[in-house]
Amino acid sequence: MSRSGIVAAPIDVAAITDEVRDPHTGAVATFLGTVRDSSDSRTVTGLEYSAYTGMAEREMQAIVREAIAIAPGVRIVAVHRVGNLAVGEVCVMIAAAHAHRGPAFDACRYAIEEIKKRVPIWKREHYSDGSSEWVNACAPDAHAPHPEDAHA
Amino acid sequence: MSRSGIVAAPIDVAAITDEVRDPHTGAVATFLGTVRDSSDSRTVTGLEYSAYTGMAEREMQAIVREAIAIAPGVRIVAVHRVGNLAVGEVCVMIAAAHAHRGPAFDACRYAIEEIKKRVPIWKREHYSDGSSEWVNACAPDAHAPHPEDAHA
Amino acid sequence: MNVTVRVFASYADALGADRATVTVPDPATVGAVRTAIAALSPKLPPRPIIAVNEEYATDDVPISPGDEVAVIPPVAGG
Amino acid sequence: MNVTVRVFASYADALGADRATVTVPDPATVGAVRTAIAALSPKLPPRPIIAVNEEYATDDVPISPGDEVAVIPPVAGG
Repeated sequence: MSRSGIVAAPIDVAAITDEVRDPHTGAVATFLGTVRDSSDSRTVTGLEYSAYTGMAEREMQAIVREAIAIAPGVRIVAVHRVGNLAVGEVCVMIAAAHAHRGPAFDACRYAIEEIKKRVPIWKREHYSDGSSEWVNACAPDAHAPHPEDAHA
Repeated sequence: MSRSGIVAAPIDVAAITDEVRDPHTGAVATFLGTVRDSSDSRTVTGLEYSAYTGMAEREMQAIVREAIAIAPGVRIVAVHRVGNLAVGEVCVMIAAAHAHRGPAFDACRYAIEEIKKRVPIWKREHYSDGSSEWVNACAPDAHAPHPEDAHA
Repeated sequence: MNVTVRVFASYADALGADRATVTVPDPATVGAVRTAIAALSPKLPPRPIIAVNEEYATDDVPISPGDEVAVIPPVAGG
Repeated sequence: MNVTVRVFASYADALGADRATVTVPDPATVGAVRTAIAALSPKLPPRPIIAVNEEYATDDVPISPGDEVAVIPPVAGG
């Protein structure tokens, strides 16, 4: 039942948590990324996420498959939102359920680390002075994934 | 705003998640323990948790303080339920929010590991054949906390 | 000195009660209470874990009248 | 060979468009497209990341007509 997706609608945290819960799996680890109200000491009023949707969905699916390889038997859902988000909204959620807590945590942590490294999604921050900027865009190579490592 | 508790009422996962969320904290890690339908290949129909309530609450508070020492700035809530629980119900929940995902995960993981080691709570499993047993009770020393390490 | 000890879960089942009273030499210590509690039933381990005033306690901890003493079975939360 | 490349986010802002066409020698490779894309604007890095058919691609990957080619700015999801 594991799945992933790039979604435009608000992420329903309770529904996704319930989706991975199961009478056989006693441990559920979740991660939420939420929009912070500041960035490098500038006041953020909102974010805009855009994605290369087809590739982002493929990478998310690959990450979910890899998480299952790391934690066999895990039930995992990973979703990332795109569009305009207000401060406090959930931009990314991972829920991982397993019979044991170690694999549940491992799968959850793996997924968020890889999503941040590889999934082609970009974030433009809007600031209180009316300006906006693409995050990471000033250091183009620093955070780019290494294609050679992308599927390692 | 961090807190902990031993509770008799069902754990409201969404409410506790929202309780730690904050515009300054972009990362929320949560852990849910839920009642599994089997144990050592026996069919479990329900669980009964009992606690040495006063001491359990003190230990939970100590664990929350230690998690904050490990992840300064974390907002953390840890609750454990007591009484009769049906299969699938949440018996323990930890939610940890931080500006960064590493400390959020670290605080969450630390809390569940320590809760399982030290908090005086006991679990009686009820089986489909009508019998019941205290979990861990056959190996009295194996899983007991070492008093010398309790606050390490 | 008589020390009344709170008893929980599987140990309460073994003793058929949620409290037990043991007699130990003065000055009372956790170590003496531990040995006395273990002697109450072959179903208890030889060195059960003891808490005094809601904290895990080592053998050398003294016990005074009014202290809350408890014997703690292996925990199984989560 | 002319290769049309999808462009996103900060790179789309830099080029003023969400697609760009570059001309590279036959047989086309990711390495040649990468160099040609970088030359379109001083705001692009010298070696931007390229994806072919929705997968990250190294310089030696060949590009055929009909392949979907994209230049990927530093990702910032999560």
